[in-house]
Amino acid sequence: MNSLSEIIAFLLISSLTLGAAIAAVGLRNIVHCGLSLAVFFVGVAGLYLLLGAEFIGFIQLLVYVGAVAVLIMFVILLTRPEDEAAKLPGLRWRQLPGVLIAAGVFLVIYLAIMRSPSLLRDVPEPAALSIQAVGEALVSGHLLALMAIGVLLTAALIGAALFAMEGEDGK
Amino acid sequence: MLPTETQPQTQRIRPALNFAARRPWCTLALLIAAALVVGTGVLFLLNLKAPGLLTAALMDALSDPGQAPVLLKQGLLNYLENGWSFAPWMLELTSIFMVIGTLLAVFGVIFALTSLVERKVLARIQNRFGPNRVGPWGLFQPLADAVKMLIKEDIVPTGADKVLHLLAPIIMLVPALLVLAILPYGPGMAPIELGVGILFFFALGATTEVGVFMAGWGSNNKYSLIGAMRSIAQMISYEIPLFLAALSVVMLSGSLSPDAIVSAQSGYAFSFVPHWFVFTPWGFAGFVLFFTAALAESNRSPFDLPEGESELVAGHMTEYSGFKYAVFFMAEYIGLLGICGFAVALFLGGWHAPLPWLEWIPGYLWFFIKLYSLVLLAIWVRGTVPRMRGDHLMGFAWKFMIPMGFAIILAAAVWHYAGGGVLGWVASAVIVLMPYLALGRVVSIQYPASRRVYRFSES
Amino acid sequence: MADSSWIPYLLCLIPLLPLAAAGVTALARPSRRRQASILTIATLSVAFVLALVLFVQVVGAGGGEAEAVFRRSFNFTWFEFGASSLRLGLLLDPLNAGMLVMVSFVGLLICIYSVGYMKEDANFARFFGFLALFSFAMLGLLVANSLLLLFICWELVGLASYLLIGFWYQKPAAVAASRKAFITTRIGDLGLFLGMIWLYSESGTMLFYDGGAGLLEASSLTHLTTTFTIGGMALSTATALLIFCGAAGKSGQFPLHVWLPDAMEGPTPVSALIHAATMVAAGVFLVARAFPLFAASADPDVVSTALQVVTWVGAITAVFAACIAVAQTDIKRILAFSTISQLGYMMLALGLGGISAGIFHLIAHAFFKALLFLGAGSVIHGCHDVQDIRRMGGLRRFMPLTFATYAVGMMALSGFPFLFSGFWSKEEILHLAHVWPVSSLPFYLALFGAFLTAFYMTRQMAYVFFGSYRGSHSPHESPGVMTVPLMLLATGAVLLSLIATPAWSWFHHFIEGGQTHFEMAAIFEGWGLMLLSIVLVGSGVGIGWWLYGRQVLTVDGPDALEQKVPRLYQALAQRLYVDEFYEATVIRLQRMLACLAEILERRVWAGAVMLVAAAFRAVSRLSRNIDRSFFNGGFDQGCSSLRGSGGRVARWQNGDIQTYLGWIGSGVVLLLIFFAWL
Amino acid sequence: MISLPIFLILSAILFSLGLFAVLSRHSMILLLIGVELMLASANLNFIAFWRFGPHPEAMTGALFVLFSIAVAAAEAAVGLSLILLIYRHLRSTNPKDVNSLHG
Repeated sequence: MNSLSEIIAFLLISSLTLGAAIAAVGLRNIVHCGLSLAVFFVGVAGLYLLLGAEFIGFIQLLVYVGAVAVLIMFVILLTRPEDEAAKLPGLRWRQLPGVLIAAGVFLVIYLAIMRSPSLLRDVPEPAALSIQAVGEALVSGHLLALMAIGVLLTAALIGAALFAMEGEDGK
Repeated sequence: MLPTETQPQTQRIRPALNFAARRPWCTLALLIAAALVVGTGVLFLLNLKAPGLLTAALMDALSDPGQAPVLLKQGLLNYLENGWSFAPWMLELTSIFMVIGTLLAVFGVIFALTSLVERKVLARIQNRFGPNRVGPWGLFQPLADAVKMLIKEDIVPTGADKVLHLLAPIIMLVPALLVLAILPYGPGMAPIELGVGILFFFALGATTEVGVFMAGWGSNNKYSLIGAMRSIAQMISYEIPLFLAALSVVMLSGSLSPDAIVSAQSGYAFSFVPHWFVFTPWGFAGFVLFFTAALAESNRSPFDLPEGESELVAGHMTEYSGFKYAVFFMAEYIGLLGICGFAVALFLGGWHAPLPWLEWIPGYLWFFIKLYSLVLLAIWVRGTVPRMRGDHLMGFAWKFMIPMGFAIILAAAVWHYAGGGVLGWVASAVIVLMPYLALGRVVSIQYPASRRVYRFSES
Repeated sequence: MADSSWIPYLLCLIPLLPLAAAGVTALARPSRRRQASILTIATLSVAFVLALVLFVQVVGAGGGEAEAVFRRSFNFTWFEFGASSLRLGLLLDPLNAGMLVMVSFVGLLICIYSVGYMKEDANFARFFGFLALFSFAMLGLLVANSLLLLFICWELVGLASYLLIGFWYQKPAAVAASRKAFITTRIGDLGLFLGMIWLYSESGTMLFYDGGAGLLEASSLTHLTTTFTIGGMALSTATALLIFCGAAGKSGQFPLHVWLPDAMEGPTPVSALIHAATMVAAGVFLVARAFPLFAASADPDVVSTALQVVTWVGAITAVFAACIAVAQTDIKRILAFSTISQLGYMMLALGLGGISAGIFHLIAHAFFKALLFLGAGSVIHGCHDVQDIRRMGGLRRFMPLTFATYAVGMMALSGFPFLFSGFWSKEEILHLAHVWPVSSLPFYLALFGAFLTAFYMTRQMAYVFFGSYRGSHSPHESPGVMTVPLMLLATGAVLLSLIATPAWSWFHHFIEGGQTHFEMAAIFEGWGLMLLSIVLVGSGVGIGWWLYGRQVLTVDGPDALEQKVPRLYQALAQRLYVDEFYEATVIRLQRMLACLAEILERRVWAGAVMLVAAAFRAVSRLSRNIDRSFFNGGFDQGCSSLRGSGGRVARWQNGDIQTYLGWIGSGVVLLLIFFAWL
Repeated sequence: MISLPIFLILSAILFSLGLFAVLSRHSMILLLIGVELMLASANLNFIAFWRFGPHPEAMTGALFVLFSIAVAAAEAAVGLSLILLIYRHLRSTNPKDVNSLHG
C-alpha cells in the first residue's frame, strides 16, 4: 500500500485523527471535547478502512460515533452544573506529572518499536476482510466469545439502566 | 437610510454590495457556480476535438436505454481520453465528478419537486390549493423558495457556539448525500459497489445524530437543545427496528451489498408475481417496520415531535435561517429520499420491473418510480396521521417495534429453513402474526386509545 | 408374546395424568372452578380408559396360556451410590389391573358426584386439586413394582387423606380428625418402614418382581424363610408382620381402627372415595401384593405365622366393628364402622389364603360402599346437612332414586342371596374360613359378623327411609349429577356378582391363574354353608325389622335395642371404650413422661447449669481486673504509636484515583524499562 | 513507506494522549474519553498487526477488535451511568471530589 493516493489519504486521516485526539483531551470546553472524540472515532474508522477492514470500520462508525459519542454527549449535558459554564481548568503545573508519565509511556513504546526490526517485514497484499469469513469465524471458532459478549452486553444494558434510573431515595 | 436624488450611481450598486457584504456564503456559492459554468463553456468552445467520438457516445447511449447513463459516461470518458488525451488520474477524477454531478442534479431536481409536491398534496388533503402563484401550477415555487432562502439574513445568535452552529448543517447534509453513493439505481449502476453497503448506510445514519447534537447545542437555545435531545433519543431508538428489519433481508440474501440484495429479488413466481421480499410474510412485516422506522428516523410526521412547533418552535433548527436552514431542509429531504431508496432496494426489488412484460422500461426508471411512490406514501402519512406523544413514541419503539423486529428475524429464519413453500408461508406468517397480535394487545392496553380533549379556554 | 413395550408408558401415564391435573389446579387461580373440575374429571376418564386398555391386555394375555399368571415388570435405576443402586419399577399383573380399573372408575364417578355435592363450597378448586393428587398417589401405589415406590405413594395417599379430612379446616372436629388419622396411620407406617428397611438390608432389593431376583420370588423367599431372628422367628414372618402393621394402620384394623370413624368429618365424597373404596383398601392390597412373603414358610404344610396373625386380626376386626356399628346414630359413622368390618373380612380372606376372595370382596365392597356413602351423601345433601339418622325417616317418598340405589347397596353389603356381589364374595370367604385347618373360631366370628351386618343395615334403612320424616327442613332429591353416579355404581354392584360365582369363577382364575369353565352345578357345591348364611342374613334382617320397622321411631326416645339391653347398647355406642382406653393408657403415659421430663429439666439440669455459670462469672471477673490493670496499659501505648505511623502512611491513600493511576503508570514505565533494557 | 511501525507509533501517541487525559484532566467524562482513546489505540494496533502480520487470513486481530468494540460499548454505558450516579450524589464530576475512601 504505497501508492501516492494512499499515502495522501493516510497522511490526511492520521493528521485528522491525531488532531482530533489532541483536541479531545486538551480542549477546555467539555462539549467540544466530546465532539472532537466523535471526529477522532471517524478518523480511526478511516484508518481501519485504509487497512482493509471495511467491516470493522463501519462497525466502529456505527457503535462509536452513533452510540458512544452521543451517549457521552448526553451525559455531558446531564451532568452540567447549572450555575457555571462548562469550562474546565486549563493546563496547570499540577498536571505535569500526568504529562511526564504519558510521555514516559510513549517513549518506552516508541523505543520498543524502533528496536524491533522484525516489524519491518514486507508482507504481500492480503485480500480485504471478507464478511462471510468473519461471520463463519464468529459462529464457529469464536462462538463462546460471541455468547459471552451477548451476556455482557445484556448485563451492561440492565446495569446501566438500573444505575441511571431515579431511585426512590435519590431526589 | 433614505435614498436621495444626489446619489444615483451608488444607489444602483449598493443593493448588490449590501447583498455581498451580508451574505458572504451565498455570494461565494453563486460565484463558484458562475465560474464553473463559464469555465466549462470556455474550455469546450476553445477545444472541441474529435466530435465523432462524442456522437458515438450519444448513439451508444440511445441504442440501449436500459444502460444509457453508464454507456454515456463510458463514451464521454473515452472521448476525453482519446480526444483530450487526459491522464489516467484526470480521467478517474472526471469520472467521479461526473457521477457526483449527475447525482446532485437528479436528486436536486427531485428534492425541489418533492418540496413542491409535498405542499401541493398536503394542501389537497386539507382541501386547499397549495402554491399556485409562481409559474404554471406553481411549478417554479421551489426556485422562488430557493431565492428567498438565499437572500435571507444568516442569523447567528449571541452566545452561540459559532463553529458548531456553522458545522451542524454541513454534518447533517454530508451523510445524507453519501448515502446516495451506494444506492443501486439500475443494473450495474450503483456509484460505489460497496460490499458492506448496508452497514455503510447505518453508520452514516448514526453520524447524523452528531450533527443534530451540534445544531442543538451550538444554538444556545433551550428549545434547540431539548429538540435535539429528543431527536437523538428518537433516532437511536428507531435505528434498532430499522436495523432489525434490514437484517432479515441480509440474512435471506446472504449479503450486505445492496446490489446483491436487489439481484436476489430477481425473477417471478408463476411468471407474474415478482420475487420481491415484500411479497413474503416476513418481508411484508419487515417492510412496514422499515418504513415506519424510516419515517421516525427522518423525523417525519407522525414522529416529528422533535420539531413539534407547538412546543419546541422548530426543534434543533429553531435558530437557523437563510442558507443554513436551507441546508437542513435539503438534508432532511435527501435523507428521506435515501432511506426510501434503501427501502426500495431491500424490499421492493430495487430496479426490477413488477411484471415481466414491463421489463423494457429501464431499471433506473423503475427505481425512481418506486422511490417516489414511497415518498408520496410518506407525504400521505404526514397529511393523515396526527403527531404522537413523546412517551408513546419511545414506548412504541421499545415495546412494539423492536420485539416485532426480532419476530421478523425469526420468521425469516423459519422461512429460510422451510424452503419458502406453503409451509414457510404459513409458519412465518404465524410467527409474524402472533407477536403482532400479542404486542398490539399489550401496547393498546398500556396506551389506550381515547378521544383527545382540547382545552382552549382554560388557564 | 406380543410386543409389550407400550405398557410401561401407559403405566406411567395413568398416575401422571391426575398429577398434572393436580399441578395445574394448584398453580391456577382458586376461582377457576370449572377448569379444576373439568381437568380432574377429564384426566381421570383418560386414566380409566387407559386402565381398561391394560385390563383388556391382561385378560387377553391370561387367556392364552393356561396356568401362568400374566405378569410384566418394568424396572429402572433411580440413582446409584457407589457400587449399589436403587431401582424402582412398574408392574402389571391381574391384581393391579383389576384394581386400576376399579379405582379409576370409582374415582371418576365420585369426582362427577362431587361437582354436585361441593357446588356451594368456596374451595371447590382446591378440593378437586386434592382429589387429583389423591388419584395420582393411589394409582401410583397400584402400579408400583418396588416397595419403596409403593411406600412413597402410600405416604402421599396418607397426605391426601389428611388434607381432605381436614378440608373444612374451620371445623375444629375436622382438624382434630385429620390429625388423628395422620398420626394413627403413621404409627402403622413406622412398621411398614422398618419392614422395608429390614428387607432391603437383607436382600439388597426393594423390587417385588425382578426376573427371579425380586423380593417376592423364590430365591429371595427361600433366603428369608431360612434366616432366623429374635425368638427364633423366621425373617419373612418378622418383616411380614411389620408390613402388616402398616396395612392394619391404613386399613383401619383393630387396634388401629380409631381414626377411620373420625375421618367421616371430611366431605362425603372423600369418605366414599378414600375412606371406603380405595385408600383403606390399600392395606388389603399391600397384603395381597406381598402375599408370597406372608405365606412363605419353611414347611409348606404349616400355615405361616404371619397369615395366622392376619386371619385373627381380620376376624376380630370384622366382628368388633360390626358390633359397634349396631349402636351408632350418625349415618356416616355406621357406614364407617361397616367399612372397618368389611376390611376385616378382606384381611380374613387374605389370611385364609384366598387372594382372589379378598380382592374380589375388596372390589365389590368398593362399589357398594362407595354407593352407600354417596347415597348417604345424597341423603345428607337432601336433608340439609343433617347426619343423625334419628332426625331422618320416611325419605323413600322424598328421594326415590336415592332410596332405590341405597337399597341395592344395603342388600349387596348385607349379602342378600344370589343377585348381589356381596353375597358371593362373602360366601367365598365363609367357605375358606370353614376349611381353615388351624382353628374354626374365625368361621364362627365371620358368621356372626354377617348376621350383625344384616342387622345394622336394616336398622339404618328403617331409620332413614321408613317411618315418617322427623327433621325440620323438608328434604329433596339430589340433582342428576349426583344420582347418575349412584345408578352407575348400583349397576356395578349387581353386575359384579356375575364374574365370581362358583359356577363361573372367572375372577378367581384371573387373579390366581388357571382356566375357567362354566359349570352351573358348582353353584350348589357348598349348599349347606350357603343355606346357613342365607338363614343368618335373613334373621339379621328379620330381627332388625322386628326391632325398628314395626314401631314409630322418635328423635329423643331411647333406641329399640337400648330398651332391651341398655348397658350393652351404651358400651357399643361408646365404641367399646377403645378411644377412652387409649386416652387412659397411651396418652396418659405420654403425659406423665412429659411431666417427668419437665421436672428433670427444671430442677436438676437447670441447677447444674446455674452452678457452672456462677463459677465462670467469678473467673471472668478476676480476668477482667487483670486485663485492665496489666495488659491494657501497655497495649494502649503500642497502639497509639502504631496509629500515628499508620496515619502518616494513610495519607498516601488520598482517595484520588488519578494519583493512583499515576503511580501505576510510572510503575509500568519503570517495569518496562527494567525488563527491556536492564 | 506506510508500514506497521507507523501505525504502531500513531497508536502509541494516541495511547499516551489518552493516558494523559486519564491522569490529569479534572472531569470524569474526560477520564472516560481518555479510556476510549486508549481502547481505540489498542484496537488500531490489533488491526495493524492483523493487516501486516504473517497470517491475515486467520482474522484473529479483526475478530478481537470486533469483540473489543462490543466490550468498549458496554464499558462506556456502565461508566457513563456511574458518572451520572456520582453526579447525582456529589453534584460534581471532578474525580478529585470522589475521595470519600481516602486514608
